[in-house]
Amino acid sequence: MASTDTTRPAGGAGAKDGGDLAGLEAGLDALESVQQGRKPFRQTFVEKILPPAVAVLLVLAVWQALVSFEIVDDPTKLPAPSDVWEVLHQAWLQGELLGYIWTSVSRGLLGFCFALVIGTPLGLMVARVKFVRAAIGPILSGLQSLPSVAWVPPAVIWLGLNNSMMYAVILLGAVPSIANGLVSGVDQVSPIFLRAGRTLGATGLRGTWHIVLPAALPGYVAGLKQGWAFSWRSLMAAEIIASFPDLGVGLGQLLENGRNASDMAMVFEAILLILVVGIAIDLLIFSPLERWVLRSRGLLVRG
Amino acid sequence: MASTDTTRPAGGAGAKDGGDLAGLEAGLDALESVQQGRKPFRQTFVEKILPPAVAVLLVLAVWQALVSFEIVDDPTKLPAPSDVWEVLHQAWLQGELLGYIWTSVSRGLLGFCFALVIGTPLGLMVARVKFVRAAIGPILSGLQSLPSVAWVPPAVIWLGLNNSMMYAVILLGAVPSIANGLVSGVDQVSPIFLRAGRTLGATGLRGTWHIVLPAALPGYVAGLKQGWAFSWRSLMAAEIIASFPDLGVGLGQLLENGRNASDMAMVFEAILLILVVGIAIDLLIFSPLERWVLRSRGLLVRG
Amino acid sequence: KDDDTAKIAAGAEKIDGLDSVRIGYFGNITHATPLVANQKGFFQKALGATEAKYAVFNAGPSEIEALNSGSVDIGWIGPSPAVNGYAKSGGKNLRIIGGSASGGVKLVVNPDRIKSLKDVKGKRIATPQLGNTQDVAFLNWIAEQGWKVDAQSGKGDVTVVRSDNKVTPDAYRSGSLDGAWVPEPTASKLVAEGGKVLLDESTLWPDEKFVITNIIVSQKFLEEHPKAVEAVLKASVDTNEWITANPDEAKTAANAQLEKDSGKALPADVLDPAWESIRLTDDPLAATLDAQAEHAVKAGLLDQPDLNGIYDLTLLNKVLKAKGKPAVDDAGLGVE
Amino acid sequence: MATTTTLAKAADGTEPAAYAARIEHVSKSFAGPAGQQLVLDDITLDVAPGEFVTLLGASGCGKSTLLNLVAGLDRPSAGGISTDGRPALMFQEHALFPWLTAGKNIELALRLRGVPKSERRDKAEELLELVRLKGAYGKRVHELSGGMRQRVAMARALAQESKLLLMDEPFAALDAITRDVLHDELTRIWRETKLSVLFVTHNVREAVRLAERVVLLSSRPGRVARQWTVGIPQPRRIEDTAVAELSVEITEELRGEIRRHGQH
Amino acid sequence: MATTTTLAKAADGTEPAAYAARIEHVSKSFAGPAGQQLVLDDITLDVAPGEFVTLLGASGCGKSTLLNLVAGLDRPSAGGISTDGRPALMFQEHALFPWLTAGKNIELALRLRGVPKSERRDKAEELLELVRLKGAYGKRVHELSGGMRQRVAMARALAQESKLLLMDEPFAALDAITRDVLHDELTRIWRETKLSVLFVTHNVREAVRLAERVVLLSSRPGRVARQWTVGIPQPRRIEDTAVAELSVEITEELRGEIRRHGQH
Ligand SMILES: Nc1ncnc2c1ncn2[C@@H]1O[C@H](COP(=O)(O)OP(=O)(O)OP(=O)(O)O)[C@@H](O)[C@H]1O
Ligand SMILES: Nc1ncnc2c1ncn2[C@@H]1O[C@H](COP(=O)(O)OP(=O)(O)OP(=O)(O)O)[C@@H](O)[C@H]1O
Ligand SMILES: [Mg+2]
Ligand SMILES: [Mg+2]
Repeated sequence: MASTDTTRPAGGAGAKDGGDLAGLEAGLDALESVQQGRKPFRQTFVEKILPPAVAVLLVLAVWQALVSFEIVDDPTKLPAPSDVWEVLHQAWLQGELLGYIWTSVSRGLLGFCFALVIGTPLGLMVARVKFVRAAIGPILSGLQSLPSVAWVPPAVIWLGLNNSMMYAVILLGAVPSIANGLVSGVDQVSPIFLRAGRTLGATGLRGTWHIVLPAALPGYVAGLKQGWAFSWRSLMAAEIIASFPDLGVGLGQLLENGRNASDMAMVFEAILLILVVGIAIDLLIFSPLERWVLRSRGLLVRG
Repeated sequence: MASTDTTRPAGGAGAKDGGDLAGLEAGLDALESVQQGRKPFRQTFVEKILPPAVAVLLVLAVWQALVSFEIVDDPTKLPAPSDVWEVLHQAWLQGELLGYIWTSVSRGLLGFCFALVIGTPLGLMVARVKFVRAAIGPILSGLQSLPSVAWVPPAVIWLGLNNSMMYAVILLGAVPSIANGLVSGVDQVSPIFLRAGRTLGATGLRGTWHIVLPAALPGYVAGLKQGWAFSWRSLMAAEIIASFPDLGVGLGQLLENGRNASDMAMVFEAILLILVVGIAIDLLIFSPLERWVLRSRGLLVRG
Repeated sequence: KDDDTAKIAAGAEKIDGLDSVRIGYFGNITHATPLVANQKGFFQKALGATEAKYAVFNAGPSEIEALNSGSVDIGWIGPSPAVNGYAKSGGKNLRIIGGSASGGVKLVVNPDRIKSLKDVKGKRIATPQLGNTQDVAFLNWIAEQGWKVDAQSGKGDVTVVRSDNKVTPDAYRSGSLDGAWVPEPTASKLVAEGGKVLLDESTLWPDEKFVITNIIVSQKFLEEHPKAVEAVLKASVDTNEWITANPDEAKTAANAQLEKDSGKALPADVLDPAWESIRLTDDPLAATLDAQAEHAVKAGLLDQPDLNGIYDLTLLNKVLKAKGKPAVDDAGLGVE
Repeated sequence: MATTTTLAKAADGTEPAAYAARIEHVSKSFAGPAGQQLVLDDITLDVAPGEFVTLLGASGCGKSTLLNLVAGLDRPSAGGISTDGRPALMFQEHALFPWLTAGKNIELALRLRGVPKSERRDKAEELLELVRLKGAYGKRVHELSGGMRQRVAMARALAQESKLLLMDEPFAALDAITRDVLHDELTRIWRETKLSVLFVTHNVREAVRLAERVVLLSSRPGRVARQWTVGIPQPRRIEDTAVAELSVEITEELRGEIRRHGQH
Repeated sequence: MATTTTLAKAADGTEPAAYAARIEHVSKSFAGPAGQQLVLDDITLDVAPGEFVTLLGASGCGKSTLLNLVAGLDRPSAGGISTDGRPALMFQEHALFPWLTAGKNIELALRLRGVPKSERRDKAEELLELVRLKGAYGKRVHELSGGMRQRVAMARALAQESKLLLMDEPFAALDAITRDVLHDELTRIWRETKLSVLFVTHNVREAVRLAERVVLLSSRPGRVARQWTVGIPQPRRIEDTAVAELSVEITEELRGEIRRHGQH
């Protein structure tokens, strides 16, 4: 006997006789607010903040255990969490921490925005124009798999050692990824929408704007997320190449400096910071974007 | 007056009187074969091979023009196509060319397969289990934006300079990307399929296997493509670290050697080879896969 | 594969029962000793039936990482990664067992923008990496001129640009740099681009000698297989001797090995001046290493390192003594 | 207002179930822009084992929502629902899997029910023939017409062989003749296998043609407005005067129900 | 077999169009596993300006395919189609855009027709009221019931104000009462704006209630089997005996048509 029963908050057996409206209302509220609408803080905490915190604590615990029980006692192999903390703390005291992060994040986001502006029309062209697709579709995929370091020598020679070189490397890394994400988003658009758009007179650019882009949005956002990852990684590669005093020290440079100093604590510091930035960008930008897209088309209500 | 008219191959005006069955049949064949079924070679050639060939030739022509008309006359800024060709030719004569490619491609593909095997269940877990999603979803996105070079020092120290280090770096690059691709693929699955699956009794693992995975396939394949790009780029980063004669010289090493020698022709050779491999993998593996997935669900017929 | 040289002599015995010794070096002209020794088979000859295996690196940190992970037993490396690696591991991972080269670092500048040493003020000068040997030397030189530069950021009276050696010639060509304080062969590459040598770092040192390449070994390997280490050291000393005796042949051999390792030989206009400026030495020039570390501390790039025990020159001195050469000094930094 | 029919004592697991589906005081509301919107209000309805019940009601009155609740796809905001085993649900929007052919869609239902591989293909072909789609086995969903999709969906639902079959306007896209044929088939299967059916339709004659009991839902919120027990003996035909007469009566009531709520 | 109705001379652009849609010797086949499958065979059919034509035919006979061809969404395998302007098409599967609300779906149609922004909102609300969905403006597609979706789709098609309106089973998911109301509205709009309608339905009475001409398609392949001119004066009601009588005649013919092709 399959059975679903909803216990009402006010008077368990009250379910049998209707009319208990106050209790009903409360029950409804409690139930519905889970699915949609604003959540109370406690719930957000339990559902959103607690699990990653637990995950992070678990990692830290294992790490500390590895060091404490001297399973790994060589600091060149694994620095103690306290050492890494110390390095972070020092950087914070010297007021450098936010500087590193800001330098990289501002560069990364600006480069990503450029990549967006270039990658989106490019992706649309490839997705919609047959000849363009045949001509540069595979090249785009090829470019995507070209490592950023490959671009560094030509970029330095042509542009010099400056921010434009960094942006060029970011663009070459992120544009193909964003474009490809959009292409596969467009490919997955159900033909019925394109047909409906055509009968409404949405052809050409108007069709692209009103139908293709919104319909491809879920795939596009997924592509953006990957595109951001590419931007960020390309930026790190570019920052490792050279640090110009005028340009500020970014996280990539921090990582490289750690390596140069054979300082594992510093390497871990850089890894941690890069990770934290990645997570923060995901939580602040992409997750909300994704959820908004999915919710607005009824894809968030799970079956 | 909107008007669509199909000219028949045999006898233009014959459209007015039905019954001309031979001509009709031929007309049908000609029309239909464009949409589906096997294509004759000429058509494949015109539609698939010609456009990228034209694109490549165009690039080569511009390149040669830049050099020939001495717009860029410094070979260190832009080597002549003939120089790059010469380097390629030399490598071919020495029988090294295929060696470079094979070393990298075999490593890359093997690493990618590992990443697939790990990333797929991980992605499913994150997509389907609420707690796991909250706990490691953002971390996965953070990991994705961590550059491969960040992993190289720990990987070398923990695993040594060998193939397992390379695979570890590939895995750390590709697994998050593949998992994230699957997650967004699953997120885009229309709830109606999950509901239909549930009423059929496809819950838990069976639901995952029979409903979620096939329904998420288009998004998953898009994620795989990006995952491959990540694998390949991570591999390049790993190969740059050191050349072990035992491990063979791959394309990443070739690129690095070119950079070390400040030899633009060699850098371009490496870029070209990496690009060609990327394009080949896309054309041989991902494009057919994508087309098969899209076609089998009627997404290829454009509106 | 190794058709030209590394034939294991028939009937030879394995040293210490070892199957192989893994030797690391850079594909770089300052590593002339291992390049020539590899090319001419000196290592293999000294090791008998134990196979010499090579790993070629691009940068010091990766070699230290490889040494830490046990993927490399003996390596040729610059002083700053050696010091950093030693200090950061708490003095547990490596020891310097010998020297290999001195000199070969120059300040090369764009003659249109910098005519004399005074002109360097206010210009953009590249060094390879933050806190590496050349970076420290340059910062120290700047301080000696009485100019101020913030070591971490490189901002100040001179703009110190940390730029990968691979990128520096490109950056110089693009006009982003006015000069560079770099080792060979980057310095000669810049000269080939039209740069002018403004200063040779060796002129700043007593005897015009300072260490640029050392030989390091993992402590574990040194303890377990001193015989193998000795054999490699002997090969190194022999090689240096041979190079001094046959400079032209050695140059060709080094370049041949470079081509073999990286697919590309150096052009003559880079190779010749680079080769000229490098002095081979068996002496690790311990005093200069100590001075370099001190400079780094003064620049604020290094916490006062405990370098005691970084040297173990017992085996080297044994080899030198057998050859009737004078012993070398560890400047008080040897193992007790 | 709400007419409640108590059919039998509650099931306790060991005895044969006294009902195929029991809907007790079920309410359902959705979060709307203007707060909670009550769609179903205190619905109490039992489907006896082997009973054929049709649900009628204005468009948007909550019939699909109720079926979803019974199928366990959604949770009621209040009240309880229990069913005898997992019901089979035929959705209003066919809900076929586009990555499978028509035949494979049916085979998937068989497979998930545990039918051995060797029998599946034959069973699927049989079911396709039943819904008059012989030869559509290998067709993809996008190659089927609207009515064909509905029929494949019906075949898939039948393949589940659940004790309770929930059908949401299954014949809306079929021509009168095919519909008649499927009425006959459905009646035959229902009588032969003693399954219980909860059937949503807008066609009042269809409701009367098929059902033992017709339930009329009111709109905004959905409540059980009235029930009719259909006494006309089977086999019936949709053209029968008895069917027509009762249909007219029900249609009148439906009209009144809709008028009472003004514009819907 | 195929009955061809020639309506007027071909349009040459300057004169008012002599037809709203002209379908000449149109055939359509799809690539199937067993080679080409002929779905429509030599269809010739004109819709005069201001005419209301309904298409009847068994499920899967090719009605939707024909509508797609007329709308220019597909190319005929042979033959020619011309229409007076771009027709509005109301799809069998609502085809609303899930990223827009009901109201915005309608506004998009208005916008693409060039209606200025200030008027769109009012127009959309008006159309929603016309299809009895006042208050659904802000609802997302997934929050609408099946019948509500169809009505929004109808409102969107009407918003296009094309000269030719193609409707594919637009009222299949509506209850009888709402359907009656919309029949009246559709008839009113048709008469007031003199638009031409090509209307697919399975409900023979509905076809007769609405149309000036009823066209019956045969199956496999689809050909024009027979046509009826409906002489009953408007306003008609679906319960009128004249409507019922013609419906019985047409149903008989349909039955015969389906029987001739055996199992379909
Ligand atoms: N997910 C949802 N969110 C908000 N409102 C919803 C949702 N699902 C359904 N509704 C509302 O609930 C009401 C009933 O919908 P339901 O689909 O059950 O109607 P129905 O009786 O099946 O209608 P029809 O005969 O047109 O299919 C409608 O007013 C609809 O707008
Ligand atoms: N894309 C396609 N590929 C292959 N066959 C198709 C395709 N589209 C339609 N068909 C076939 O064409 C025939 C007619 O389909 P159509 O949708 O026009 O039928 P219909 O008359 O609208 O039926 P219904 O009343 O059930 O909606 C069907 O047999 C169908 O299988
Ligand atoms: Mg419904
Ligand atoms: Mg149809």
